[in-house]
Amino acid sequence: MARVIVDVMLKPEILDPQGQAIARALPRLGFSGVSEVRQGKRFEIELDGPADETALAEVRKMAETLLANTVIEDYSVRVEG
Amino acid sequence: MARVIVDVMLKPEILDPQGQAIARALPRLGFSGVSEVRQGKRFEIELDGPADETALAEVRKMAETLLANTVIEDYSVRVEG
Amino acid sequence: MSAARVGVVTFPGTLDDQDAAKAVHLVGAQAVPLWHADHDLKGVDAVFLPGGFSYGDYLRCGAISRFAPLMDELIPAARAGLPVLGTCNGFQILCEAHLLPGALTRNASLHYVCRDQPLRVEQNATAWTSAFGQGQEIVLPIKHGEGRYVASADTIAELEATGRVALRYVGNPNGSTNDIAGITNEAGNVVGIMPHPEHAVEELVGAPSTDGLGFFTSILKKLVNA
Amino acid sequence: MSADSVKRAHSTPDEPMPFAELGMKQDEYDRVKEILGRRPTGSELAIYSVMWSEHCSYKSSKVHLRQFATKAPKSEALLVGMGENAGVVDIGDGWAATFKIESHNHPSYVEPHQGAATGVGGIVRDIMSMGARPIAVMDALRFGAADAPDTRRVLPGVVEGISHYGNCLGLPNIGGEVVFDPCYIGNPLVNALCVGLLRKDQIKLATAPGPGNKVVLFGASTGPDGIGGASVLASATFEDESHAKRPAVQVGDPFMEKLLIECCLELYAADVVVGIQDLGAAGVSCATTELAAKGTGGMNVDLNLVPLRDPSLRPEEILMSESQERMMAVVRPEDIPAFMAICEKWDVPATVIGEVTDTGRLVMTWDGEVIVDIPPGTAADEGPVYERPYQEPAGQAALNADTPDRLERPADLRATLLRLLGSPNLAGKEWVTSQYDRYVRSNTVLAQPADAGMLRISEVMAPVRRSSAGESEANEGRSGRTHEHAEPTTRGIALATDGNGRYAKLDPYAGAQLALAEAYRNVAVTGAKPLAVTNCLNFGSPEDPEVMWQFAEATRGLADACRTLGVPVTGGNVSFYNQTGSAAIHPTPVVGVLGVIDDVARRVPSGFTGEGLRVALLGDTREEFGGSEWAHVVHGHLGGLPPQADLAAEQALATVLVEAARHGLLEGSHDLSDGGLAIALAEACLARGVGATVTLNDDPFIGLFSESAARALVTVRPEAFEDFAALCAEHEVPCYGLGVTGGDALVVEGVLEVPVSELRETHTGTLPALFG
Ligand SMILES: Nc1ncnc2c1ncn2[C@@H]1O[C@H](COP(=O)(O)OP(=O)(O)O)[C@@H](O)[C@H]1O
Ligand SMILES: [Mg+2]
Repeated sequence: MARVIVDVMLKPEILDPQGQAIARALPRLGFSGVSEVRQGKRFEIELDGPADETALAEVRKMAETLLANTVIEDYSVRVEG
Repeated sequence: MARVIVDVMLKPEILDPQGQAIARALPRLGFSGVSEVRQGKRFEIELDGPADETALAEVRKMAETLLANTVIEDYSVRVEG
Repeated sequence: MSAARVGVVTFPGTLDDQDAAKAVHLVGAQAVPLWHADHDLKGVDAVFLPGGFSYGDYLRCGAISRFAPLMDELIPAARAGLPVLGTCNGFQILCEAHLLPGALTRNASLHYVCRDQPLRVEQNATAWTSAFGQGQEIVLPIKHGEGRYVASADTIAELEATGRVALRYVGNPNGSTNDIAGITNEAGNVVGIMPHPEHAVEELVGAPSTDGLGFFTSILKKLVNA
Repeated sequence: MSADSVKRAHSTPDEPMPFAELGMKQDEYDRVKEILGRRPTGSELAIYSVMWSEHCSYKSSKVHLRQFATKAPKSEALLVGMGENAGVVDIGDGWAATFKIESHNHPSYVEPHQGAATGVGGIVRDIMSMGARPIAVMDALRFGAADAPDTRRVLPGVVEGISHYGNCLGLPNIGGEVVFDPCYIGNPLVNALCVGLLRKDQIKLATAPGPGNKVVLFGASTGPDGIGGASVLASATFEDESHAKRPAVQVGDPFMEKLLIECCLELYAADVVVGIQDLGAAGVSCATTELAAKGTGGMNVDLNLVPLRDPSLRPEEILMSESQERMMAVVRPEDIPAFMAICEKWDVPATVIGEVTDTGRLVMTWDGEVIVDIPPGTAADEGPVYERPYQEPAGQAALNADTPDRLERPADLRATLLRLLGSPNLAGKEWVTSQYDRYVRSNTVLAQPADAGMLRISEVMAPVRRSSAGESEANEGRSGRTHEHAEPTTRGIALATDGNGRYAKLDPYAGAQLALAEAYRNVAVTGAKPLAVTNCLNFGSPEDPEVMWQFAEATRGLADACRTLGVPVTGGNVSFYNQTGSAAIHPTPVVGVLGVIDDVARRVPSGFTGEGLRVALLGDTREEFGGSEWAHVVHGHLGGLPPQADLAAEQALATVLVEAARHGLLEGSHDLSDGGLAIALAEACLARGVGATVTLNDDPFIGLFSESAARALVTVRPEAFEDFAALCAEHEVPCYGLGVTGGDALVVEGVLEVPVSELRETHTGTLPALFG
């Protein structure tokens, strides 16, 4: 049993209105010193078996085909630890 | 300039319908060996200054009051590196 | 002559399938229900991918539906020329399936928006828009939270240069690049639009317009003349 | 670890049980012991404590709610009355409608998005459990002051929750209310209404007849949702720390609910359901006790078979869990394969967890031991009934004596009009309503900003009966048949909800009547004939005699008015304890009225539809400013008495409006309510951007801003005016010609003139400025 994390973020050139809305709200809430916020997704994937290379390759395929839309998003896969 | 990451996940006892729907879809798409998927949010926060303790304390407050809904979500803050 | 047969797809969470079937019926064509889990297009002459929240729109709109068994049949058929119209969630599925370029993302306002939306028909040389005049202004309802069309700059430039923007918002409701509300593939048989023509086909109900009928009469004309 | 069993309860008769922590009183606990002849097990205590809670047993309200039945007017339309999941009314041509409104107030305060979302989910399942297809929702909302920081937290979340859940189910939102008042800060009201459609002969009831029939739990799995109470039990009984932290918040999965809707309709069509019950508050406890009590009287359930999201759940917690999107059905053994096949088609998990018996006992086991053995009716129907003391509030007389007479009248009526039109309660609600899908299912005839929502009745909306081939329409996808297109009928239903907490605070009896009168009038102005009533009674603590007085007065007023107007109450919901400390909300009875129209082509829009139409005011205007928007907005004043509730006048007005619509005499018709004639005129202009010029004969301030009830603003083609006036005369409804439509301004001769564009700016700007 292992946990693999997949992070998915919009590509830098794609507008992120959620991140922008947060960045705009921060000064109103008294937070200063933040130049940009971007919001993405985080997936926690519990594997039945160990996070060996075969399993990670599977998760990468999953990220590439399902978890991220590579037209607009980048992803990264890592084992939690 | 530093980047801080805030991960926000539903608390373990809270239903995550998104994660469930993804987990149910996986076998149909030919992915096996996944026992659970949970989906959360990932925020990338660019600071004007360094990610020192004061700045991190600010980000933690931001996570507590704005980025996470602590009624149903947990968060964690870390400096990217 | 037997009536033109338009398939209407139902995924788990599809909402506008009955509405689309009603609209198909209204113009005198036959609506054939297609089920997501079947590897069977039932020999239909055209396919309508309706709106809704297929798979709850979880993960990303259309991301899970795109892998349905029915899509295994639909994707090659569409590439081979089968007319397909995707509206709203249907448009999102067509993009996820790479039958159309680009993607639909969260509205710039961050709010779901339901309103009667003025639009301009930018390309009437497609299977689904021939009943309109080029440049004709129409009103159709929109209702979506993720309708902001985005694509790479190259893709946008190509769509514009080759006349593949089918429908444009008059007054941008969601932040779409170049006010794009709908696009077509190169061949003009696959069209994806965010608005809902099926809700604008009768005087008494739905939006205060019947401009949606044009999409259904367009396909009927094409099929009957074929 | 084994659970507290019946055997153990016998052998440890004096073991203290945490009944008080579960909100149970000593005498209630004693009564449980008396019923069982021993101490209850932990699981039994879980069942009794939730079933006898205020929320499930209506113990404080029951004695008052009875009036809705005892005073109910004779109505041939009523097919199923109070007491079922929802009432059912005959709407003609073999069709029936079922509708109900329910509160989800407190959860929406704690977590606005999920609280409101699961409120919609819950009421939709109630409607499904009657055998109907849900066809629309509405939402009546109350928030604290519009500019209060907490309102900025609560309102957007609530609206998003309703929007997300309702839109995702494919249910058009056809109306509702958004009202702000400081009294709701800390206690927002989220009342959700759902209406469903079915054939008259297809009504399903919550019952479990037939020993040997299987009990099936289907839908979402059971998790630790909303079981704060049960955790007390699990940890108190077993000293198990891990159960101390359980979420009070329930999270909804609208996708699962959409699958449940389609799945249930296909199950009904295949005729494989004997009885059915949704799982709402009190979850499995409620479903099993109620199904068993109404059936042959007995049921065996193996709780180990309940599919769990969290395997650490204890039986007490399973019994109390409020996990959403679950249903329970009673199914003949031979139908189980067909039942399961349909569930599988829709990806809906389903599990047989027990069986109906004729023992008269509800018996549950856990790890092979009997942990529940009770007569189910004692939990479901024989809960405590309280005659709570009530007494007129100490300040009531002073409140009524403090009339608006002392308030300074405005010199500038134009400014007053604009001030009111832009005030949060009267401003346009598009910021809210544009987040709701009002078109899905393609039968919406009227939605915002109409006075009432209206739906065309259409064949494909209802569950389809089993065809001769034994196959339902929903199966077509597999069988390759085509969509059947029975043409839509011309018939329609209209629905409106209303309620004015300020009126009810000044006089709860009249306030409840005025709420009914307004909803009734809102239905009638569209041309539909009011038929039946649902209601959601939002009040403070019933343990406060002054609140209880408000409740007693309001129920009495509503029951009397229903009798007078000839519209029976078919169901509803009571929400008590809407208070912070000793400060209760204004008593807020929210009333929903359902009406029918034979031909939706005859529906009447609310605004000015064109130039050159005669504008007339129906009904009499008195000087009535108690509880008015003017007093509230301009003076922050609440005192005196609310407008008079003249039910005979309401009835005559409705008769005229419905008759006139039927004969095609009306071009437009809009009810007068908050803000009076001034606001009605402005709204009528805004509908299509058509202005009007009118003349008022008497004091223009009273004429424009008084809130006298039983009035409507109508437009009539000049050539039809004589016929229309004659109809009014026949029914003794006063009809005053005011002027004529046209131009691009609202002109009150000699009083004010405002361009429609300025009205629009004022009306539309407020909520976006407040909420982004
Ligand atoms: N929360 C809501 N949900 C849906 N519709 C709403 C809501 N609030 C207001 N509306 C709609 O907006 C319109 C205007 O509301 P309102 O000004 O309160 O009407 P009225 O004064 O006739 O009661 C009506 O059609 C009403 O149904
Ligand atoms: Mg009204």
